[in-house]
Amino acid sequence: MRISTILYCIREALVSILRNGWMTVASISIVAVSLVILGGSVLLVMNTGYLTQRLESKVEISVFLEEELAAADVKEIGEKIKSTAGVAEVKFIPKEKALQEMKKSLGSRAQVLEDLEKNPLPDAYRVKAEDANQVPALAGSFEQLDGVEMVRYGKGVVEKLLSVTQWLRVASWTLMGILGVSALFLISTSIRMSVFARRREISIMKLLGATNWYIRAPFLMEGLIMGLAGALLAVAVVYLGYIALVDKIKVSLPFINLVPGEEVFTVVPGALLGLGILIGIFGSLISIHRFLSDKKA
Amino acid sequence: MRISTILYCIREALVSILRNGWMTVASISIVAVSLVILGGSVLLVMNTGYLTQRLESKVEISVFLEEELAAADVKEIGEKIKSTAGVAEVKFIPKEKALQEMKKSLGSRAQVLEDLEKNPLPDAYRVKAEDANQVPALAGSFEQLDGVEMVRYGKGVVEKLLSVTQWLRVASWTLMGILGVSALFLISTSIRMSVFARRREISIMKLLGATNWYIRAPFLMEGLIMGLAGALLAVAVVYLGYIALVDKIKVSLPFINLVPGEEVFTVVPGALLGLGILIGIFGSLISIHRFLSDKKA
Amino acid sequence: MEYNDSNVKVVQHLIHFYNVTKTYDNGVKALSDITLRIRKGEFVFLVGPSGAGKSTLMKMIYREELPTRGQVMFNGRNVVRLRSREIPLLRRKIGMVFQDFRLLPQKTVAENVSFALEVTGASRKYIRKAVPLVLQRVGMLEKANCYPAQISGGEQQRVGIARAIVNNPVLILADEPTGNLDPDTAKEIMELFNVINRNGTTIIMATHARDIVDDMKRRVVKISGGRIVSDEESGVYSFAN
Amino acid sequence: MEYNDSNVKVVQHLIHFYNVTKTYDNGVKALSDITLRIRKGEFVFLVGPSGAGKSTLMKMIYREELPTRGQVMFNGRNVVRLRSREIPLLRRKIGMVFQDFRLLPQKTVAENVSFALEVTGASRKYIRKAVPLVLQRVGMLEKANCYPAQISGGEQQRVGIARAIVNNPVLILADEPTGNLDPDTAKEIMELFNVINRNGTTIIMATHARDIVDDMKRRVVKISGGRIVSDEESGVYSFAN
Ligand SMILES: Nc1ncnc2c1ncn2[C@@H]1O[C@H](COP(=O)(O)OP(=O)(O)OP(=O)(O)O)[C@@H](O)[C@H]1O
Ligand SMILES: Nc1ncnc2c1ncn2[C@@H]1O[C@H](COP(=O)(O)OP(=O)(O)OP(=O)(O)O)[C@@H](O)[C@H]1O
Ligand SMILES: [Mg+2]
Ligand SMILES: [Mg+2]
Repeated sequence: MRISTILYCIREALVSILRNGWMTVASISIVAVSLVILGGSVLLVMNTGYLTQRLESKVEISVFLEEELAAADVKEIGEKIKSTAGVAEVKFIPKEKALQEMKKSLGSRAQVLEDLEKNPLPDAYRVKAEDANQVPALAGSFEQLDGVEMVRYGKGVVEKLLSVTQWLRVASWTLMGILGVSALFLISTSIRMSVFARRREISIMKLLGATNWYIRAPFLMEGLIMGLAGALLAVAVVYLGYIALVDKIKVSLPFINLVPGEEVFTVVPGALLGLGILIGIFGSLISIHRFLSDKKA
Repeated sequence: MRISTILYCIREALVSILRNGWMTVASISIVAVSLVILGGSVLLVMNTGYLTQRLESKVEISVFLEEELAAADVKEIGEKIKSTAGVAEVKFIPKEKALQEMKKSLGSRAQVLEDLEKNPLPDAYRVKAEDANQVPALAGSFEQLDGVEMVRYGKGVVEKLLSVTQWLRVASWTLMGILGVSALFLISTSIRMSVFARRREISIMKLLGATNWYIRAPFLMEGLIMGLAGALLAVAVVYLGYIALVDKIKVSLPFINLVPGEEVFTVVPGALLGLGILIGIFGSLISIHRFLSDKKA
Repeated sequence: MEYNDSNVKVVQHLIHFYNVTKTYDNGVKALSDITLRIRKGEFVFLVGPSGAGKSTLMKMIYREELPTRGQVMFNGRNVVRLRSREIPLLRRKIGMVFQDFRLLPQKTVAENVSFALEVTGASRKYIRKAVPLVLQRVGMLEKANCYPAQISGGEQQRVGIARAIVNNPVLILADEPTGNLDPDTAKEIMELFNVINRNGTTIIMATHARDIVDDMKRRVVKISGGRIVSDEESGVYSFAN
Repeated sequence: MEYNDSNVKVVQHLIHFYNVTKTYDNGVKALSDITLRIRKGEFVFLVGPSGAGKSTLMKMIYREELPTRGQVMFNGRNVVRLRSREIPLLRRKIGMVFQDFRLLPQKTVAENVSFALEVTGASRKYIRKAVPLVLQRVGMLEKANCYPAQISGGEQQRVGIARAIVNNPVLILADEPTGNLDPDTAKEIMELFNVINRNGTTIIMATHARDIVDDMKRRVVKISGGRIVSDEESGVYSFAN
């Protein structure tokens, strides 16, 4: 492509954008709104992931050991647990510490434990899993280990928590899928409409001997510029909106942890801009196609 | 309005819908897609509410009583707790039952408790609050009661749970708000575009002596029909999609409880249809306005 | 409010331009200080070079454009001062043949003509009778169900004429109504206009067709550069300025 | 592939219609078995009643419509068999004046004319020189920066003429190019066409203007009902069928 052709494209596209006035505004806004929706749903997915991961990381397995094990055996069991795939963290809780904790939790009723001749509680390991879903399986495998008396984890709690986080994941991904497809559809439809409004112009250009590419190029450039403009707008809205949300939540709901802004904005703007440009170009390409058909002419 | 005028409107609208071919299809799809998004987000809000309510209803307060209280006193405290505003359910747990539960939870280690001369555990009431947010306040007020030794509730757990459910509520409502506004914007823009594509027609009609209402009426009817068609489509998609989702989740994630289909579909379809029609009518009204202006003519 | 015909009695002229000047938004002065009277029942040719202001003058009458200065009276009413809702009533009294036809592209030939009647609130029954009749008169009955894009330029022009005359207007404004017609068809159309004019309808026709103007021997108003340069009863199309 | 001019040498006729029939989608037979030859450098008037098929015949040459049966040769190439990408090259050799002008509404007068040159890949420098010159020739230089909606019917027609002649086409197809022009302006345009024709450009002009046809004394092809009913060198516009 010669430089003059590229300049022609850019000039024609800019002129057309200016002269088409509110049609341009409408198209850009549709791109922007759609991408804001999409960007918002991406943020939702990211935050849901973040939140559920943090919640799930709290789930622990308690592995109680048999009484009167040799210190070496205790250590060996600890090594075995550590080396099991899916284990994130292991902490040894000697029975003395366990008793102390029990006394604490019983409060003023604790003196009942003073009567005991010997500590009835066992040594234990507290294990964190990498993934909450693995907890039941891990617990099962620890139960098989020699020297392990009993394995416990908050059975009901884990399942409940998993049900919440699962639901969150399913819902947020589904939503993002639907919104993504809708955004693509809305943008390409709006571009089709703006091309449709100019079908007569296109047919006249063809009659004057313009090649399909000559007609298409300014439309492509126009689509690109409008896609870019819409995406920039969307990025700005999503960015400012998210920053504001994070700030607001930090004050009013301090226990909710959102993905920090910097982390979000390493990927999201690039993705939205890329998507806006692609949609602009392909939207124009596809919509102009039918008006360039040579079937009749 | 005379019947002939109404018939004229309907006839013109139908003819125009048929003859405008894909422009009609585009507008209807945009209405449908936007309403599906909106309907989906309403379902999200409903399910989130349902889920969080069910989770929060699990939060309990344990009220431990002082030792050796007279049965009458125990009963009186129970009455007082029951009559406190915000209490949903009260259950008495005598100390024998508490000991049994403790034994159960200690498993094979339980024989340590056999050595005890007397039951060291207190009688207790387990209280469910109407609203999880009230739990800390209720706990505080129970602590003041005569004869109450100690009040406990899963302090960390409640706050964690509340953080999740709060976040869910905020997120789903925010999302619905954004999507609602976007849907309105998208639909009215698409109607404006279709009117814009026919602005020459409108100006010719005006020159032939058609009153503004005469020109407007078929457009309104068209908007109404397209809004209705889009809304019907959206209701069908949302309905079938939701039924399918509920079925699928029942099988694969049985612990997740969704709002049953019948309950959802007492409100949602009506709302979507109404919204579709309103948007169709007002979208047309507003967009046609500028082309009817008498400034010049 | 009904557009009031009773004022007509006190008025001698159907149309009266008082010192009308029209300057378009881009600064082009299309009409300069035009004063012109046309009686009821007259047949007036508007001639003049391309860009003289003929179409603009007509647009003043049916209020497609407003004058920059001056007043335009039609049927005893000041067109410039009409309220928005009175404009449609004004236009229904005037049959217009546009230079660029302005047919509704989404309606068939018959529907285009019907529309001008429907707008006035005519009954379905009347419309069904009147439309084929008027299409017959301009020789377009055969093409009644074609869309504008499916007929030739001259045919479109005749549909425009049929639409203008179908509701028996008080005034016909015809902007080069024979520009796309062959001499034979043009002659038939002029005969049609003659008949309509004899029945009392005032006709103003902008044209470049010398033959027609010279044949008809009617009043000829010549415009050039936005000014009336001659106005003769029973005139001819003159080459000289 | 370049559209190949070297074939021209073996061809006597610029345009050759072999038994061309055109039936539109709605069943209207616009052309019936037309056979017609036009030599390079000829000036041919196409006359005939409204709806005779003049515009349709022209549309066959630049391939706006395809014939239902028969072949159309232009410059030694079969227009019917052209591949998609060859069509623009064909059209750039032909200057067309459309009956309905077909100006690009979003471009100014000057831009409309430039566009026909830009399409052929002309240099910016050449365009800047050529456009004002051709606008001058049709008397539209003053309105160079107006949009089509801002100029009169006759002015639009002249812009259409300027656009058709600006890239020195091999053939000019002019569909009633003087329908909206006053006799003086029409005469100037005809003189312009004469000059262009003398420089070797073939011109085919559909018209209803009897004066012009009779004045010019060129070949006159008369069409009626889709058939050629007469074809005379140095003919006149005759009323008789
Ligand atoms: N909408 C407009 N905006 C600006 N200028 C205009 C507009 N319409 C017409 N003009 C200019 O006003 C002048 C008169 O135009 P008008 O259409 O009245 O001419 P006309 O006599 O009808 O010409 P023709 O015979 O070519 O139709 C011309 O110079 C034209 O360029
Ligand atoms: N796109 C179309 N579809 C169907 N019929 C058409 C179409 N275009 C033209 N016709 C018909 O074909 C016939 C010839 O039309 P054409 O436009 O060639 O006439 P013309 O000689 O140019 O007439 P005019 O002098 O009025 O412009 C007419 O009967 C017309 O109604
Ligand atoms: Mg005019
Ligand atoms: Mg024609």
